[in-house]
Amino acid sequence: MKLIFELSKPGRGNKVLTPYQTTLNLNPTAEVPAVEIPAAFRRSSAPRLPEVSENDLSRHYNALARRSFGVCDGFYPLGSCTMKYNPKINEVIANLFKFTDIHPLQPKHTVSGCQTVYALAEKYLCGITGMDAMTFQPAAGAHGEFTGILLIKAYHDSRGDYARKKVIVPDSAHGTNPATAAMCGYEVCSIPSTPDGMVDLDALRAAVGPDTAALMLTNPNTIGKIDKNILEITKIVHDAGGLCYYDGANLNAVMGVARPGDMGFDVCHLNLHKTFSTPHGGGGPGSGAVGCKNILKPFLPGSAIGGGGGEQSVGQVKMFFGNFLVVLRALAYLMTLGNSGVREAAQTAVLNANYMKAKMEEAGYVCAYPGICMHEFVLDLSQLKKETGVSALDVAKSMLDHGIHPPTMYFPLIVHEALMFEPTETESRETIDEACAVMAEILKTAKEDPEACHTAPHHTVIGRPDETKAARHPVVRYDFNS
Amino acid sequence: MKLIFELSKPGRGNKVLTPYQTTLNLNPTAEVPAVEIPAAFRRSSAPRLPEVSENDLSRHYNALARRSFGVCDGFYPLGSCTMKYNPKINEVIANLFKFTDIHPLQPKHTVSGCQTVYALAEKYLCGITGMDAMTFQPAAGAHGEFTGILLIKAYHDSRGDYARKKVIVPDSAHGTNPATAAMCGYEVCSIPSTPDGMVDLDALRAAVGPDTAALMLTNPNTIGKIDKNILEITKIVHDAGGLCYYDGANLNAVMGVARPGDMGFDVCHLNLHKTFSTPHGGGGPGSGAVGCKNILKPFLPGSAIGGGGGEQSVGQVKMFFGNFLVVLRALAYLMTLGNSGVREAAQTAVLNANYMKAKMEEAGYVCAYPGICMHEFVLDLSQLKKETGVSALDVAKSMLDHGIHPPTMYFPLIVHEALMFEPTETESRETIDEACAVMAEILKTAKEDPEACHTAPHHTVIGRPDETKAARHPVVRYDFNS
Amino acid sequence: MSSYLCSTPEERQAMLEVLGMKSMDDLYVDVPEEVMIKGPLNLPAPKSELDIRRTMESLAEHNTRFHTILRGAGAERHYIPAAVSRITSNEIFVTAYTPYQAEVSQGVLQSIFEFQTMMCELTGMDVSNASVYDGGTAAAEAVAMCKERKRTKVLVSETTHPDALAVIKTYCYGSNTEVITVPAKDGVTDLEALKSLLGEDSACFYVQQPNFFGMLEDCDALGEAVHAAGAKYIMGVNPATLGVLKSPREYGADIAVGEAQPLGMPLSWGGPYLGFMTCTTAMMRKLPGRIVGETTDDKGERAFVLTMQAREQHIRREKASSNICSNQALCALTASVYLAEMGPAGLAEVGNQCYAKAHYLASELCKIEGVELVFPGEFFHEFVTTLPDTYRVLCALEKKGILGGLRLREGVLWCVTEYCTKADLDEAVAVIKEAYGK
Amino acid sequence: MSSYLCSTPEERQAMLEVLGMKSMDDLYVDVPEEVMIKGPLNLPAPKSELDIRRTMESLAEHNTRFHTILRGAGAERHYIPAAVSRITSNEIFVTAYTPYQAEVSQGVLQSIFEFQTMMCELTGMDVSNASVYDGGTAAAEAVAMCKERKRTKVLVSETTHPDALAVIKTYCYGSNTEVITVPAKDGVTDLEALKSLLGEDSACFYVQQPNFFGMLEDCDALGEAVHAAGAKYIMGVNPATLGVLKSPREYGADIAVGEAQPLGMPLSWGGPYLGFMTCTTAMMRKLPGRIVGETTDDKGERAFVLTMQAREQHIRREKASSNICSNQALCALTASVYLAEMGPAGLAEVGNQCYAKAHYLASELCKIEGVELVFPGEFFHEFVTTLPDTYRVLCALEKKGILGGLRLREGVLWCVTEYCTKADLDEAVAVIKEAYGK
Repeated sequence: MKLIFELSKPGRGNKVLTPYQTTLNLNPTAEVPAVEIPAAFRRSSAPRLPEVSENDLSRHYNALARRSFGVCDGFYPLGSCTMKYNPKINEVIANLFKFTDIHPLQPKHTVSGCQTVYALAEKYLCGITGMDAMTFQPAAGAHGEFTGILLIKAYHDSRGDYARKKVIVPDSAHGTNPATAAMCGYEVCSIPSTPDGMVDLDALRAAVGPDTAALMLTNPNTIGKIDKNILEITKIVHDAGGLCYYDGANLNAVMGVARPGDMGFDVCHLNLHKTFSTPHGGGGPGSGAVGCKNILKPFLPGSAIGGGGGEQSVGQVKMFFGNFLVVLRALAYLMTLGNSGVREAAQTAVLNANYMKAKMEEAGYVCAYPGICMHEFVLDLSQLKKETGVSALDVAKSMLDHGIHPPTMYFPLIVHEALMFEPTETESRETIDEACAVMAEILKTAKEDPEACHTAPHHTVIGRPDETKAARHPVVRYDFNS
Repeated sequence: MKLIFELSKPGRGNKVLTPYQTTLNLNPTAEVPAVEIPAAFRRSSAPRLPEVSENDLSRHYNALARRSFGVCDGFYPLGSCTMKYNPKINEVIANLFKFTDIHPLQPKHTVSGCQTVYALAEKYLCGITGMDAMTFQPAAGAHGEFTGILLIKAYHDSRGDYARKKVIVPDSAHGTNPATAAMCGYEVCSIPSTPDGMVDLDALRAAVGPDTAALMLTNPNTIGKIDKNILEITKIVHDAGGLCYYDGANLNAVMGVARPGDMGFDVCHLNLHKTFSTPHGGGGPGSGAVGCKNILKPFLPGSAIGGGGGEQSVGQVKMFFGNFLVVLRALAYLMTLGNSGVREAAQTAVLNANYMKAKMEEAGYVCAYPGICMHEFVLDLSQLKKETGVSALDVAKSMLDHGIHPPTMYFPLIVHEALMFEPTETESRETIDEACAVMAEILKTAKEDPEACHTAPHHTVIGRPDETKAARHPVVRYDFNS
Repeated sequence: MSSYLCSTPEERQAMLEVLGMKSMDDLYVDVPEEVMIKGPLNLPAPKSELDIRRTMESLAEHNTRFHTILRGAGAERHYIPAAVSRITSNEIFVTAYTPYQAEVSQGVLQSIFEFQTMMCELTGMDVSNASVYDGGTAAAEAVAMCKERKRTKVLVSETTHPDALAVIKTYCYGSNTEVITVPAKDGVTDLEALKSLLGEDSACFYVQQPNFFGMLEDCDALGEAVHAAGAKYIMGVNPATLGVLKSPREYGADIAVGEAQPLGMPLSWGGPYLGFMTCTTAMMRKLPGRIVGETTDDKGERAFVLTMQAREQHIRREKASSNICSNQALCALTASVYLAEMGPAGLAEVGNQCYAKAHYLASELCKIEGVELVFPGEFFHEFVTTLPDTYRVLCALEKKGILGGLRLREGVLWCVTEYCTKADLDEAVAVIKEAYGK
Repeated sequence: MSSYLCSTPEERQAMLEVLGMKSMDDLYVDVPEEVMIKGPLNLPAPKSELDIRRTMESLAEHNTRFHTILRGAGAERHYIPAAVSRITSNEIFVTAYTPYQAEVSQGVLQSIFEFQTMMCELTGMDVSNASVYDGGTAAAEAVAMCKERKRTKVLVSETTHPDALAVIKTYCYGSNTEVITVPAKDGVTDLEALKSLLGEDSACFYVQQPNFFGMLEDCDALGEAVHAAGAKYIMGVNPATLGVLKSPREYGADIAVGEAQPLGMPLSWGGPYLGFMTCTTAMMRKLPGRIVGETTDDKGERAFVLTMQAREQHIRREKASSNICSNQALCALTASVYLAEMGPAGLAEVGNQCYAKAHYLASELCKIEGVELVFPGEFFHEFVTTLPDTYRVLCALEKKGILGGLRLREGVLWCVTEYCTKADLDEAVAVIKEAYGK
């Protein structure tokens, strides 16, 4: 389809504002007097923004929507992303004018509604995580990680403990963990996992020392397993003088069941847009709220202009107070679930994952790790690839023709030909059964007609794109001369 | 796809309301005491409404939307329906709580905003139609016709002129005109059109008499022609003691250019959902506002409970005061267009129709009537059908595969194999050019491969449905035992 | 500034040239000079979107929004689930037209088919149309369905909503049909009076359940009497009650109609609302308006179409049973989404809460000296009380943001829905007590 | 009551049975007993949707919505066209995730590609990423792009928004980078001071145009000085001004960043907003975050994909240039729809109106005794004045529903946008005069 620039025609003008000169001409006292912007500051030519009628605008974006896929379009078992249903009531609330039309620098007594939203969200999320305090400034998960590790850095620095230069990260971790550690000036120390995907305690013991700033851990981890030795792990780190960072990416499996704070973690981030059901918006906005124990509380960030940071504050990671409307949605979600619902959601997420895993094994797929999984599980398709040439990518692309969003591909890195499924608690048994039937059919096709899988998808608006070409010869904006 | 009843599972319960018994059990003073509905009035079994999760609900309706076609999906030149762009600002305004959450029987001083909306809409629409007063009670075009003819009836009755039993309707009229006349207890007198689609003056002169209650006329008429003799026509009727009813279906061609009131009409209805751009909503709600001259004003309807009707009022055609939110949108539209925009819209609608007509003729199609058209035009495909067997229906169905909504088929009845196009003013030249290119391609296919047209559409979610089967063996509700 | 045109003046000039024309005026050569508007149109100058927004918001500010509404009388504030507005505001549903082209309109058609089914389930009937304008027009169209050659008189209970009664009468004025009002006794239809008015020329009898005063009618007895006289029995029902109350079918009705505004539609100063009409199979071919039916496509797949169009005006013209040629599809969609979101348990909860809360308010009000129920029978969620010094009390409520009951000749008509909390009701009672100086 | 689950307790029990389990607890056998939560969770009981709606509406009522807002300082009330909210609330856009699967995500990908193009057009740059969290983080990430082995010191003008400066400093704390603040003179960056601070170890210089005080900086001279020292030149710009003001490219910037909240995003007590980052082709491979590129599919048709992922954390891990792995796609869509709806003429009108109205307010305010501009140079739509008795005057404005300027050390910072009418400004001035007893 056309780009919006290709729909543009000069002179299809602005209808939103009355040209101020027009009013001035008609009625000089109705409008402020004209003032010329000094030539030295004026731009020489107008930006080539589209000039389209509202009808064409509307059709353009409706067509783009039809060429997209949301949770509202079908099953979206994208591992590690927790694509649960996003309640509509939360959207309605987040659109109330008395939340949307509030300036961040209004006097405090005129924003007590907003402040109560943060206070309640902090209280409930501390209840769920076992932390003592929370900041909502970070805008996303990785941003929360960054904030959390900065808190740890500020803590060590405040004690003059400058020797702690290393952050320990298991090899199964999300790429953001080592990237975050590096951004915070730390050296990354990667430790291997045991064959069943747990932290190798001996390796951990060998790794820790007076240079250990922190351990970053996802629990349940990225292969969907909870680490049985979690208390031992955090103890080893603490004994060495390090702090423990909990990556909240997988909290959906254990919220209301077990708390990071009780596992020995000192700080954690939460992805409100995953676990607490605020919509993903095609990649954002989210919220990477960070909770911490009292020892780290003095270092929480604030806003230079809006206030909030203490004397030992690590500073500020975002303008103002974070993504308020996202936190608001999460609070509405928390209130809806309440004390019983939070646990029920986690349990059902885990139940759905185990049920789907069992069905997949029944269908002939091989899981990377045996036993009970948490809220997600990983298929290992290396055997299939060896036998038929059909890869994890081919299987994923084949799913597209069945209206199911593929799982996360090729992650975690420690599993080859990985497909990671996370059905979430908001899917019904029927949906899972239907997806497993589709997967069984694809497996059959892979064995009987591998070419059909190699060339999939066949019924989408485009076929497989040439990613190499895109990377080698980047075309990253429209060329008006084309 | 599945029906929503097929997604239902018992026990997927209500989440909207806290079961009142639950609150009562937890905290007896927080809730009103339980009262049993007497058994004699209680139903024996629950209605089999769907029991679905909100996730499934959301997906269901999103899938239904994807299987529908709106103006936002593409060109929609459905003749006689004026499918123009529906501005988004009007939707935003119609969703303000202080318009939506207002009870119709609130004290007058608490609804002065609503009353002003009606007063302004009346003023502006009287300015456009040349009428003296207006009622917004009718909910749709046909409903407005009914109201308008009732006004005429009440007028004659008020004068004791009970002999006027006939309503004259040209053979080119919409079916609603004769149906309305019949609903009002009138005998319908159909008069033929001249070969160029005008009212046959001689036939009209012959038809009028002391039994003439009214003439119902659409002008421009249903073949898209303005009647040159309009002043003569209304004079003939008036001279015979009848009144003249203007069917506002085609007002979009002449608004701001010429006024029904000045043409000699005594009463008219307006389709606010066509001419004044309120959305069609898949068939409703609309608004069939009726304007009239002073002589008919005493007969305008009111609300028995809400007031508004005068002593000679014809009564009431709908509860309360009509479709307020629709009138509100139309008012916003009128204010946006303003004095210059109304005329510009009409002119451009006529320009687009003539341009498209010329392009269609160039492509080899035959127009039913030569010369300048107003805002719509009619193709006559009888020659094509004779030559190739491809019918107007086949051509229309072929258009579906190109993402264009077909025009109105087989109307007006006086043209065989008619296709009636109304591009409206909110389409660009490019859109019209593209549609004409599609039509040229279809004509080529019709001649080279008629079978491809007979079996079209080929790329829609269903093929041609069996309408005969549907009518002969009506299945008009879901069978829970199926 | 814009009239939402897609083309610029230059483009339009170019298109005129293609037509061999010089100006827009050339398009109107067929319009008699005498009727051409000469001067500028009597409308204000065009406004920008920002101006419109500010103008309209300021108009809205001239309305009072009540936080508690205890007034019904045909328009009720029920809670509207978020799913309803979010789903029905989808631009595709909003901007589509009547689904004439089934192949690209399966979504709209299916949604209407589902609506028809839900209405049949609520009422217990066999067939539903795709909706009509509102409860009043539904009643009037139902009456029109019943007329037969020798049965031309229409009986309507006096306990009917005054607007619905007026609409019936106006429609009947059009068709020259006599309407006879059946008197009420103790706030319900007088059965004996009905029996005496019924005869061989009676086409039908219309009664509302609960009736305008909120009272529950003895619809079994009424129906028996009507059928004994060979007439048709039409019931007007409130769908918000049908999660718990007997269905019209259980009462023996031939046609059930009603106002579906309580199913997810905002008050909106009276509209748009939604009329529904259902009937028995026997009357199916007389049902006016659009109907969607299930069939199969050319590959045998399930498909939906507009059906039984032989009844309709565009084919039958003056022989059509009605001139209705549009339905309230978007409102019908609203009702469907509402019902699907609530489910049977949710709808029953609405009914139970309306009932319990209304009875609580009634009993609290009646503790006030001078306030008592006007009618002795059973009521559902509306009821009429005496209210000394009515005007002053209603003003006192208004000042506190409470819209009190509606003043009628018979007393004050109160309405309570599930939207009200006990605290809201207690507040209202306290304000009234204060107004009386207690 | 619901936790939005799709399955009933019975269904869940049946699924447990398939797994050979008895209860949900069996799923958690691997969780050490010591960390299992024993009692009930410290949260209130579940609430129904109606309860949530009422609770949240009551919280909202505790906020004050001002009808006139004369405060900016990084968050501005511009008019948001209706098309923006209606289009971006489409559930498909709202609930989609990062477009990993290009074949079913062309819509999201294309919308981002279009956003990138628009941002390049506004700033005059060659490349844009798919957005970052906000203007502050965009500035901090831009700074991070400039560090080289021997160029490690970061210079930031003192006229930068305090929050943006704080974010830059915090990010630099993480990476152990030194930040040097370049002092201001007369409300703009002191060029001579900048020159004296620049050196061979300077990585970059960051300046905001218009700056925090609303002043227009001499960005040509600043840029020349920066480039003369071999450092990178980063400009922070307000996109609402770029319909009329010189683009960063025209000033010679290497990187342009900014806060795009003014492009259709509501104030929302500070977020979500939208950061943008554009740069020259030379710096493309250092640009962090997601980028969408154009390519072809297996049939040669135009297609869009996430590209240049080799820079990203999920491949590079600790060698990635940043840990950003999500963008603000829905906010970027918002900005795109806003810009497409406004077009170049509309955006220029925004700029011109902001400028003229701000200058009008400034001149009217300065007619009041004791009120005068604090800085002598050119300003755009924000400006700092003295305001005797500041607290009392701001309170007087607040009582009339007007949010006055922001109190700073330097004076009071006012902001005027196209949203304000002349009448709004006149009202504010009148209130202030009244407060002074004039």
